[in-house]
Amino acid sequence: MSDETAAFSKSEMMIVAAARELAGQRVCFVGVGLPNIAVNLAKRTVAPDLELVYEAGVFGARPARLPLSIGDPTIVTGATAAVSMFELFAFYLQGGLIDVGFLGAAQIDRFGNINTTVIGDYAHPTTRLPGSGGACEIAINARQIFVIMRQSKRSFVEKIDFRTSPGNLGGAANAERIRREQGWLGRGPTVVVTDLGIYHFDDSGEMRLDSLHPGATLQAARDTIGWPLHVSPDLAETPEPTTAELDLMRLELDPGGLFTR
Amino acid sequence: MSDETAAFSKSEMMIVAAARELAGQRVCFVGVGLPNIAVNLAKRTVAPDLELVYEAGVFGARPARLPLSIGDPTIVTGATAAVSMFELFAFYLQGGLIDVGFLGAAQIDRFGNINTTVIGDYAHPTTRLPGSGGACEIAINARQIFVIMRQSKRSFVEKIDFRTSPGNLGGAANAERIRREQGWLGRGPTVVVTDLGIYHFDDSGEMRLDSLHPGATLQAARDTIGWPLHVSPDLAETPEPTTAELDLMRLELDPGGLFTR
Amino acid sequence: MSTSKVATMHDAIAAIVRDGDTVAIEGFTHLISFSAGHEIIRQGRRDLVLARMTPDVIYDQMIAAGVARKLIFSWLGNPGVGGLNAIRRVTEGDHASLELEEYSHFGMVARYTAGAANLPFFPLRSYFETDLPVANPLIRPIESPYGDGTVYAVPPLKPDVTIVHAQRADANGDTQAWGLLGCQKEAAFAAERVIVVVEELVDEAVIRADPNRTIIPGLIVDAVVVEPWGAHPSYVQGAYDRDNRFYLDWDPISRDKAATDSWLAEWVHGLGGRAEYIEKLGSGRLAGLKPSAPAPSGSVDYGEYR
Amino acid sequence: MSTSKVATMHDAIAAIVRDGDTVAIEGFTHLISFSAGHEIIRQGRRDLVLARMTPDVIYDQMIAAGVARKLIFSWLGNPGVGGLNAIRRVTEGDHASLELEEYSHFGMVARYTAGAANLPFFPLRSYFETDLPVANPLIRPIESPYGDGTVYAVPPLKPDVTIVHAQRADANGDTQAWGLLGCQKEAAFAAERVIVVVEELVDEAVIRADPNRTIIPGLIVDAVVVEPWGAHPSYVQGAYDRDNRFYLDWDPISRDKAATDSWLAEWVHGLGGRAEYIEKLGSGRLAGLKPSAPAPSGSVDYGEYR
Repeated sequence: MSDETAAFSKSEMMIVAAARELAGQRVCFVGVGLPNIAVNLAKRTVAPDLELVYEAGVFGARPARLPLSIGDPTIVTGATAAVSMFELFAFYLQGGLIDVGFLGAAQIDRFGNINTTVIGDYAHPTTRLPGSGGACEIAINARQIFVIMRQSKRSFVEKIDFRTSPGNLGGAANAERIRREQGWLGRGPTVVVTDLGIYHFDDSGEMRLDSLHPGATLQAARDTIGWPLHVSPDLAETPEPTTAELDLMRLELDPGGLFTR
Repeated sequence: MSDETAAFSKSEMMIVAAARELAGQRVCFVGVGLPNIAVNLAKRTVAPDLELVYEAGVFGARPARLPLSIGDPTIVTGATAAVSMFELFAFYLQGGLIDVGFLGAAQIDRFGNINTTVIGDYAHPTTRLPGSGGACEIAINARQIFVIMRQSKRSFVEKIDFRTSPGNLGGAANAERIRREQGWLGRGPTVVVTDLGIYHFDDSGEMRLDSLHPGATLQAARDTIGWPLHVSPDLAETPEPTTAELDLMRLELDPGGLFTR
Repeated sequence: MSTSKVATMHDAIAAIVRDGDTVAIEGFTHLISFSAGHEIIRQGRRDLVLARMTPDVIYDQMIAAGVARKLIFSWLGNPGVGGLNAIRRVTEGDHASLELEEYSHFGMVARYTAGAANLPFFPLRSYFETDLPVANPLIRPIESPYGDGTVYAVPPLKPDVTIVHAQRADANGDTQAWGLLGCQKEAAFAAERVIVVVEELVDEAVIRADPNRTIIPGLIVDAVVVEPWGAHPSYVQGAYDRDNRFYLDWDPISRDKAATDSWLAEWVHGLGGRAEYIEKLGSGRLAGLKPSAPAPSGSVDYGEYR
Repeated sequence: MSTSKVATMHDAIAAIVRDGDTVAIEGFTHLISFSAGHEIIRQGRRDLVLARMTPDVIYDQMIAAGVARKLIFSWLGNPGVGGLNAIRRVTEGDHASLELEEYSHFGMVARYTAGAANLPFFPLRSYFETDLPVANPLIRPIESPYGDGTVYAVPPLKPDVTIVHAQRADANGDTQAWGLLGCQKEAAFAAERVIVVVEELVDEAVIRADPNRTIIPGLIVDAVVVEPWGAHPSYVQGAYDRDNRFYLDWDPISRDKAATDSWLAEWVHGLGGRAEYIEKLGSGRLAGLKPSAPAPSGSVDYGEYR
C-alpha cells in the first residue's frame, strides 16, 4: 500500500478524483489551472463525450494538447464553434446550457461560497487576487458547481474575506429560495475535491467529507479546515489513480508536471 | 418644356430628386421599395462613396443589380460586412453610425411624424399596413431622416391614425428637447421628396415646399396635402432628370419599370 | 454527441411541433423554411402562435390554412410586392379574428436575445413618443439606474419550437450558414426545441474545419432535416436565388380565398413533401434560380497546435 | 472609402492616444497588441485609464512604466502562470496607488456591448448575493418591468481609444479575424477612436470575398498598422503560438522592480519599434512558435447574383 501510494502525488490523486466526478456529465465549463487538466483528463477517460466549453469563446473543444491557459489556439482548431464572449456568456452560460462549472478558489466556506478577489480589506488588501473573471456568473448560472483546491486553514475558512461567487449562501434553505426567486438556473456547489478527499453537500447545504484519499487521514482533514468537519457516516476511501490515468497525466496532459507535482 | 417633361415620369422625377439629396452623405440606411432604387441611383451618380446599409444585416453593399426586396443575395456578395440583425440594429443603427435613414410612409403629418401601421382604429383597422419593421428605430437613431412618398390628401394628413415613427413630434422645440433628454442621436426628418416637389423642415419643425418638380403646380401641391401648405419665399424648380439618370434607372436599375412607371 | 439527429421533415414536425405551440420559423428574406411551414399545414396543426419578424408568404399560407390563432411580428408584408392578403382578411375590420402582437424589427431581435440569454427583459431606445407601447402593453418603459433617462424594454420570447434553414449541418445538428444571418441564432438559443433544415448534410470534420462559421451547435438541435431547395421560393446564399415570380404570383392568388385554398390543395395537401414539390416545380424553373457564377470566400488557416 | 488609413505604430499612437484617455487594448489571451502597449510606454503617455478584461502581462508592463492612473478589469493575472506582480505592487497594502474598477468577465463584455449599442445600461444575472456591488457601486440592481424579480445592471464603457490586433485588414480598416474573438468587436464599436494592428494588409477584394468574416468595418477605424508578430508573446490563430516561455520569464522579472525597469529599458525604451523587437527576439525563437501544420477552413460559395 505505501509503495503504491508513493507511486502518485497528492495533486495527481486530486486531479484524478475530480475527473472521475465528471462521469455522466455532458457540458462542462472549464476553468483555469487544475480544472483545466481535470476536465481534459475526464474527456480522455470517464467522459469521452463531454463537451468542453471555454469562457474564451469555444464550444466543443478538442484540444490536441493541454491548453497553456484559459485561452489557447489548440482549443479553437477542430472545435465545434468559436463564438464571441458575449454569445458564450449570454447564450451558453446564462442561457442555462452548462451542466458543470468547474471553479478553483483562494478561500471557501462550509457552504461553498467562494473568494477569489482579495485577502484582507478590499481597499487595502494584504493580497490582491485575480478577481471574479467568469467565476461569479458561472456560480450563478451553471447547473452545478465543482470546486477543486488544496486544503489548508488559510483556504478553508469559517468566514471568507470577500464573496466573489455565491455558493449555498447561509445554508441550503436560504440558497434554494433565493435561486428560485431570482430565476437562477443553477443549484450551486455539489462537489469539492481536495488533495485529501472528496466532499459533497448535505441537506443543510454544508460540506460533508464523503471520501478520504489513500494516505490521507481524518486528522489531516480536520487540521486543514477552519470549521468543525462534517464526516459521512459511511466514509469511503478514494480508489487510487490507475496506471492509465497516471500515464495520461504524465505523458500526455502535463509532461512538465506543472500541475501534477 | 412640355415635350421634355413628357420624356420622364413623375416617379422618375421623384426618385432622381431623392437621389440627388444624398449628395455628400456617407452612410445610408436603405428602406424597401422607392428608397431602395433612389439610394442605388445616388450610389451610381451623386454619391459614389455612399455606404449602403441594409437592415437585413449588410454594411457596404455593392449590389450588382437592383435588390428585389429589403433582403437579396446580391446585397451580400461583395459587401464589406454581413452581420447579425442584432449587431446591425444595436451597433450600427442605435450606436449612431447611420447618417441618413430613408423611409416611406402611408401617412405623414406636417411635422414628419409617420404612420405605417394601420388606417383607422388599431383594433379594427380599415387597412392593416405592414407596421414598423425597422422604421421606428431608424426614425429615432439615424442622424437624419429622408422621406420619399407620393402626395395625396389620404397620405399627407392633418392627423395620422397611428404614430409608428416619431418625426418632429408636436414641433421643433418639443422634439429637440425630447431627443436631447432621451439621448437620441438623430435629429429627425430633414427632407421629404414627393412626386410634386421637395420639402425641407423650417425652424418650427414643419414641412416647407422648397422646390416644385417640372410640370407640377402649387395648386396641385395644395390639393394633395391635408394642411395649409407652407411655401418657401424663394421656391425653386427641380432640375429635370438627366439622360444619364434616366438611362441608369431604365436600363440598369429598373428595366421592368416596377418603380419608375 | 455522435448520435445522428437526421430525420424526414414529416417525422421531425410530427415529433416536435404540437398544437398550441409557439413556433418561430426565422430567416430574414433569406433561408426561410417554406418546406417546414408546408409540412405543418399538411399535418393539420392548430392554435399555433406564430412568431416571425417578417411573416412573409409562408405565414400568409399557414394562416390561410388555419394553423394559427396568434401572430407575433414586426413587419407584415410580401417583401417587394405588397401586402399579405390572407392575413389581411383575418386582421381587418370586424372580421379581425387573428390575434396580433406587434413590435419593431429591433424589438423582435431583442426579444429573442433576451430569451436566449435568460434575461427578464431587454432594453432598447425604440418606441419613445410612438403609439406602439399603447398598441402593445408588453412594451414597457424602464428607468436607467444611472439617472440618465428612460428607455423601453421588451420581454423575452422563448418559442416552443424554432425552425431554421441553413446551407449545411452535420448529423449532430452543428449548423453553419453564410450570407444574411437575421436572428436565427438568437431564435434558436431562445427555443425549447430546434429543427434545422439544410441544403447539405456534411461530415463533422467540415464543420470543425471552420468553427467561426458555426451559428448553431448541435447541443440545442433536436432534428436535422436534409432538403435541398427547402427554402424555395426564398433563397439560399450561394445555392439559389429568390424566385421572385412566385412572390408576384402569390399576390393575386392570395387576394381570392378560393384561389388560395386551391393553391394549398394543389401545392401542399396534394403533395407528399418537398421532393414532390420540387419535381412539380420543374428543373427548368429551378435552373433559372442558380447564381450566375460562383463567388468563393477563400480559405483561412487555423493552424494545428500540438 | 478608398482613402488609406495605413500608418506606422509610432504615428498612430502619437495621433490617436492622448494623456488621460481611457484606452482598451482588447483580445482575450489571443491577438493582444503588445506592440501598441510598448509604443504607448515609449511615447510616455500618462494618467491613462486602462480597460481590459484580463490585464495580462501587457498591462503589467504598462503600469510598471507608469502610464496609468486607473485600471478597469475583470480578471487580474498572468494566465496559466500566476499573479501580475507590478500591478500587485501598486494595489496591495498601504501603497495601493492604482485606482481599480472591478467587474466580472460578463460584466465587462456587457459594458462594452452597452457602449457599442448606445444603451444607458446592460442587464445581467451576475452579482446577486456577492460582494462585488459593494466593492463597485456602479454595479446596480434593476427591477424587471414584468414583475419577475431583480437583476443587476452595468453602465456602458466607451473608451476614447480601442486597440485590437487581427489577422488581416484592408487599407480602409475593414478587419477580419478568426479563432477566439473575445470582445474586440464590442470594444471597437464602443470606442471614440479605433486602431487596428494586423499581421497582413490585404486587398479590399479579399475582405469582400467573405463578408461574414468581417468583425470591424473601416467605418469606425482611424488607423491601420501593419506589424507581423505584433501580438507576441500572445498568439495569432494560424500564424503563431503563445510564447509561454515569455509569460513564465515575466514572473521573476516582474517580482523585482529593478529587474522590471531594466527589462523595459532594454525591450521597450531601447528599441525603435516592433521590427527591432522581432529582430532582437531572433528568428530561432519565432520559428519555434509557428503552428505544427496548417489547418485550412475550406472555402464557401456566396454566388454571383446579377
